[in-house]
Amino acid sequence: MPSCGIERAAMRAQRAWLHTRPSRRGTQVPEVNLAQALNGALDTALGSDDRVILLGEDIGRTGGVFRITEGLQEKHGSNRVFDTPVAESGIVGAALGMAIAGLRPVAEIQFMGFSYPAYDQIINHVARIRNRTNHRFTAPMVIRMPYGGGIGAAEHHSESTEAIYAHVPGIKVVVPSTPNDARGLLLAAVEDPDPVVFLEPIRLYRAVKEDIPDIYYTVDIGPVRVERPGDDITLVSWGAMMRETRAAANALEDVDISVEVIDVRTLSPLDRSGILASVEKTGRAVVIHEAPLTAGFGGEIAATIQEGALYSLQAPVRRVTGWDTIFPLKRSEGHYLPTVDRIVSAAYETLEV
Amino acid sequence: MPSCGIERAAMRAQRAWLHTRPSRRGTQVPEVNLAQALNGALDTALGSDDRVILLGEDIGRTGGVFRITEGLQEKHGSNRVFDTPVAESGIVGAALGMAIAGLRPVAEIQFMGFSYPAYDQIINHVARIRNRTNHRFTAPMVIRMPYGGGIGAAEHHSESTEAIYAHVPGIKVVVPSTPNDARGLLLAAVEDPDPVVFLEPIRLYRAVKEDIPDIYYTVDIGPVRVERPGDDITLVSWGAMMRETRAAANALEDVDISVEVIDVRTLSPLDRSGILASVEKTGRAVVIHEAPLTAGFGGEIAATIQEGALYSLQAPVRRVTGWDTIFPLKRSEGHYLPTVDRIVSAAYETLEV
Amino acid sequence: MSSRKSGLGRGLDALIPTGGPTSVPVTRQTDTDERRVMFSLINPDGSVRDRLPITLDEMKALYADMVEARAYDSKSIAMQRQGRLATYAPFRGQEAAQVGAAAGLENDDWVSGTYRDAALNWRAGFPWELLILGRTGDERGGEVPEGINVLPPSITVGGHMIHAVGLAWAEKLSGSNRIALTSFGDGATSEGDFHEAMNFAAVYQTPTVFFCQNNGFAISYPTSEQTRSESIAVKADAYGMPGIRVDGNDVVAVLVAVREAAVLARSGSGPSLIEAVTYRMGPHTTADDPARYREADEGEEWEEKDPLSRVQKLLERHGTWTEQWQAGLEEQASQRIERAVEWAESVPEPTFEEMLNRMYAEPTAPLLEQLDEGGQADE
Amino acid sequence: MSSRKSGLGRGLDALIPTGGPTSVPVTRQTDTDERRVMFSLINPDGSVRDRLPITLDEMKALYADMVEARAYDSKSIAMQRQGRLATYAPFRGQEAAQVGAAAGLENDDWVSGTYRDAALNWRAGFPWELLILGRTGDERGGEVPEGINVLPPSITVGGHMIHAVGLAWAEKLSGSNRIALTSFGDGATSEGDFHEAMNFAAVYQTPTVFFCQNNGFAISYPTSEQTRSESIAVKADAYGMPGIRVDGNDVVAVLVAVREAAVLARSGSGPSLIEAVTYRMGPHTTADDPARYREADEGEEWEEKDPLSRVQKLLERHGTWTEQWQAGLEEQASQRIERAVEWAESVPEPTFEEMLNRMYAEPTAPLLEQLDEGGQADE
Ligand SMILES: Cc1ncc(C[n+]2csc(CCOP(=O)(O)OP(=O)(O)O)c2C)c(N)n1
Ligand SMILES: Cc1ncc(C[n+]2csc(CCOP(=O)(O)OP(=O)(O)O)c2C)c(N)n1
Ligand SMILES: [Mg+2]
Ligand SMILES: [Mg+2]
Repeated sequence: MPSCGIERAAMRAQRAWLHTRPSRRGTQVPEVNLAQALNGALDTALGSDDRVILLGEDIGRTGGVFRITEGLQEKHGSNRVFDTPVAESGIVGAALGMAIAGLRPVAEIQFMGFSYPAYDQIINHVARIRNRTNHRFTAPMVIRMPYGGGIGAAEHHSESTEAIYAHVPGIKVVVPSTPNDARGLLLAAVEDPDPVVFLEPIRLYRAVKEDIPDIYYTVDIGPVRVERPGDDITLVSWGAMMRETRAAANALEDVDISVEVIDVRTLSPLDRSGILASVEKTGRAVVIHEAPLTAGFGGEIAATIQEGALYSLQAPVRRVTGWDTIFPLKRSEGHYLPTVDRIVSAAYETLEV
Repeated sequence: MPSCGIERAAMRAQRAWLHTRPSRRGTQVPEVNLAQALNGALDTALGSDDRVILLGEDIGRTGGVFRITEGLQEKHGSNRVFDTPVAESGIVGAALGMAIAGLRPVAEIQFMGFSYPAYDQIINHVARIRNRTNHRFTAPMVIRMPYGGGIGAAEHHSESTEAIYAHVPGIKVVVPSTPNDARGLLLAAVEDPDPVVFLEPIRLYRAVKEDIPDIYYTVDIGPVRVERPGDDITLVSWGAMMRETRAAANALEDVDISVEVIDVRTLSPLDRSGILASVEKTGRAVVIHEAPLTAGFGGEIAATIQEGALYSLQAPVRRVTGWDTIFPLKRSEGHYLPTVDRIVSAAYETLEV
Repeated sequence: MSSRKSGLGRGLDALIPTGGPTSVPVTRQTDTDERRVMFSLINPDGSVRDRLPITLDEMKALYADMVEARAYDSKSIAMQRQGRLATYAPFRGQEAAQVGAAAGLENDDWVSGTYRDAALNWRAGFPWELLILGRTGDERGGEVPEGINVLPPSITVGGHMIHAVGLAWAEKLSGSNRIALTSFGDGATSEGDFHEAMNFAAVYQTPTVFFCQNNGFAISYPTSEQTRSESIAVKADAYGMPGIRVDGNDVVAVLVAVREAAVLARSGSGPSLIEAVTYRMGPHTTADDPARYREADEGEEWEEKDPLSRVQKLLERHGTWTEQWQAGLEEQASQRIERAVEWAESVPEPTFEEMLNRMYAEPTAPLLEQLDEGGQADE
Repeated sequence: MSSRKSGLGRGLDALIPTGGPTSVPVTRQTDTDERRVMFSLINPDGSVRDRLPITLDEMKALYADMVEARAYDSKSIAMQRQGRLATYAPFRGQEAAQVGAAAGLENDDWVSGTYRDAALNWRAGFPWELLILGRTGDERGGEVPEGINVLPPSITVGGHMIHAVGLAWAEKLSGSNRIALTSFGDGATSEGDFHEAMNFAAVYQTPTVFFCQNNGFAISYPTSEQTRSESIAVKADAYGMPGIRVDGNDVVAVLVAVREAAVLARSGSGPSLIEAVTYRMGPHTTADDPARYREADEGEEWEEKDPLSRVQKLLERHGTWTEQWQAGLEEQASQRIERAVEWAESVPEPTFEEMLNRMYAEPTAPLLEQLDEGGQADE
């Protein structure tokens, strides 16, 4: 049974215990992919905080279309993990009510393209309850959604509209690209006293693997992660495009260009100084995302860089992005998604000047 | 009775006639404010094209909360101007169906803050019907919405989330700041074969007046308008903030700074070359909008400028915007809205380097 | 600050026995008539249809609350005209619905209502002081005191109902006895969010009371056009939920309906829908001109059904109401409201820093930068 | 390309008279039973409950269409396994609902259905060729021929119903005789958009037929949990709209219900809701594993109610069905589908330019720049 409000302290204590449980400390779970890391994080959250509940379409019996909640209803009970009717606004709105009452709901939206019916709840309600009650009522909740293309999916299943969420004051927007970050950021999101939109890169779910610590840990929401330090140029990206960005960095390193790779990880609040520090050093930057160019989040980053580091800039900040089109169906996906080649070319152009 | 499809040609002819009707050509209606210009444009659209219908909450009997549709139901009939139930997704979705069937619906959303329940219809349906049918079915429709703050309104009544619409491929986003543009752009939007989100600056409705031609005319969707030519610095803004921008330009001219003022007018498709041409000349730019900073449309413009005109830039492009907060209630409005002072200061900082 | 709940609703004394059977629908009938025929107890002339299941003191307290609510409404309109309040949405005519609904709840039940629900919110514990502060255009008006589980009035139409589902669901999961009531208008029933909220509540059997004040209009759009269903109450069928139609200008009928729905909810029988049929006697807001969309005589008809005057007549018949008592009630109400206004108007101007600090538990990095930048600009 | 409408549904001959009265609900009764009790004409064993209001030739044509639809379904599953199609949503078990619904319409009526409605769309004029092309992941599959008023299948759940309201509304305003049918699932009835669409249709009395295939599941979530209303059909009451529940595996019952709703709509009597009770015999999509959420014997039970076999048995009783005829139908169907596949797979790869040129009537300035940039990158 989830408990409300006053049991917070007890929960904290329990978590603290988990943190330090000696048998677990330091051991690593080998070769965990991003999907498994998320599944493990949700399991840990449910296990360590009675206030955590999960709700979403098909997340119980089947464990979700991507199996991120696999086994959790069985393990934690159908009073903690709820299948819901097909109604995204209802899912988010109900979660908000639960959060106000003291629970820590984690809602799943089946695909980002189906989050739009809930956009009103997110921008007009979830994001505002703290502000409109001057901190009296709050929304400690997480809205998870798989996003991005690359799997030849049907219409609406490849969306990458992070910009429309990053523009909403009152929420945070997080997007991991590694299993380690996935676990740590998701646990941080569940702990966060404010609402977090948590984007999960579909095409990385099973594509990246690494060992991750078998303990309760969090990764701070906010700071960018310098994934690879370098001197000649900064590549800035997040989420699913990190794969192509890493490949581009490898290709550039092969010809002895020293590349700094930044995984933004948190789009809101944006760690401007983290990005500026890098570009002040390298003097050149390329931002990569799969959303369309116009009013994409890359604009914010390029604007930020020129605002804060214009005099370090040796060349314009280039953006390698999706085109100003609807994300296409399978046969045209290759025409749309930014390729390693496009990133490398943009880097060359940036370096040439 | 609205007529469908095949009558297009006839309609075109009728409009062409209107364009050239000699008695009207050249005469000016004096001192028309922006609200009146919009009302007149809708009247003209209804009068010149039988396919045009209007729908929205309270637009019939009362003429809308801002009276933009005043008198139109009476004049054109309740089979052309429809009051609707309180359901924004329904309004936009029904309009889309009508547009597919050959009508030219103009939907009103009572305030931009109530457009979010329709966001799904706009991004997932209105914006895509042409693409998903390879031009076979289209959405020639307009979605009008008053936007912006400054009148001490209730929560959700002061939104300025143009960025979340400008990021949607498949629609156009237009925002006039003068009566002349209001009429011409609205008629252009109604004529446009693609869907147009038409933003109306609430605090300018009755604040700007000018003489406008008493003919059927359109203003092209796309090109920015250089409202005032100048050499030292470019101020870029749109919609409601044009008022403060104009005042700031006046203040700067008073101290002999030559200011170029650009009214973007169309946020999507963005006239990048129009903006770049100006900054290439002045070498300095400030972008002004009332939406929050992060992921606001100012980022797109600043990014565009540094991409296309970095080597002309004498100083970083500064953004004078709303803060990353929810638009506040009346007593705090002054803390939020960008002031003439803030614009002038930003211009000075930009000029000083 | 105003006092909370007056401990109403425990007794079942006959105030004015009519001799007929006590047919208060304490258990819900499956008969669909309830959703179509209006349940009422007090007639406009103050006569009663049935035994009233409340005591005389309770009746008097309900009346006093309605008098106070009306005083607040009039004061707010006056203040708005003087430019002391932002746009205001009057509830004149709906006092019985709002006071009756709140009286059917327990102290710590959740309430999620609208911009027009000041009387409901107040009666459920939201102090006049904060309601007024909110209407001056100040977010701090939404900071309800600890222990009061009333959300600030929702300005968007429709979106707030589902919150009462989530709130009630959470209470159900944590095994508490609390329920949630959401109040909304006839117009709100057209929003998709109404449907999703009703469905979720039914599916999860959350202890939620859906309380619709059908006041005849959504701004200018009459209820008769808003939907073609026979009533709002009948919509409950679509969710397998009990529905009832009550005379919203009859404070006791509303109280009984809400109390009964609350009993159902608290006992694990899930949500219900109540349609309180009433009339918005004033404009939609102080910015609205009803002459554009309704005939004046419509209003006059409803004057006769006024929620206050029928209770006044009832008490008069009973020999309880006197002009002096009335004057006393009005005087007290007015004093309390004046004090609340004074307090609200003495609240210092909100600062720039407060605006930014209210966004998150801790200001984020961008907000810290902006606090810096804006702080300088403010100087 | 496949042929359109076969001119069904004019005759009212008794195919197999049962001797009972012809109680086809041609005029809607106000009796609410229709929304709860299921209307059916053909029993699973091929016997009939009543005179069938269609000719033998029509019956045979409906059967042939169902055979062809099933062949398409099987072919698509096979192709998906071979990687020749993107994820596919099988409709096996729902052939009667889809073929029957389309047969109840006129040639140029509008149809707005879902990803699972291939048989409905095809029967309403959407060529197999384009449906297959679409499923290979090609937007050009949505370019239906001129004169065919079928929207490409909606992938979002719920959002497409209102389009059928707008389409029908436009037809009503322009005085045409056309109506619109929207098809959707049980899951879709939970979306707010369902509610808004139903309400708009009722308020404006648009000639819209709401056709729900209640196939028992929304992915893994059973209809019994999706809503607590007694049926989907009963939801019509909430909008003051006629509602009817039909056996969705009975092609004639569906045809009759849709034709009747179409008559109502065309005659100006507004929208109606039809719930076709059926069963999704396959997985949600080729990516789904139903074993996770339902028992195999549930499926077996429904095998007995198979929409094709009951018509086969009926025709057998009548002496019309022979193995040879069946083999001929299958052969023809398979040939048509193979030809369609061949055509779809011969369509040249879509180009980068097409992708950008499809966005607006004319490419915008940013797209022209991007055509330039991407064109170079493509080289
Ligand atoms: C989502 C949304 N759409 C539109 C509005 C504008 N609006 C404010 S009140 C109102 C009418 C609501 O009518 P009803 O629900 O009957 O409540 P009442 O005002 O009668 O109390 C409308 C359309 C809004 N506030 N929110
Ligand atoms: C708005 C939206 N939410 C979620 C989904 C994911 N989804 C695809 S099909 C489906 C179930 C729909 O069930 P139903 O309406 O019964 O149709 P069926 O698949 O049974 O034909 C869901 C939830 C979606 N496509 N659109
Ligand atoms: Mg109302
Ligand atoms: Mg289904």
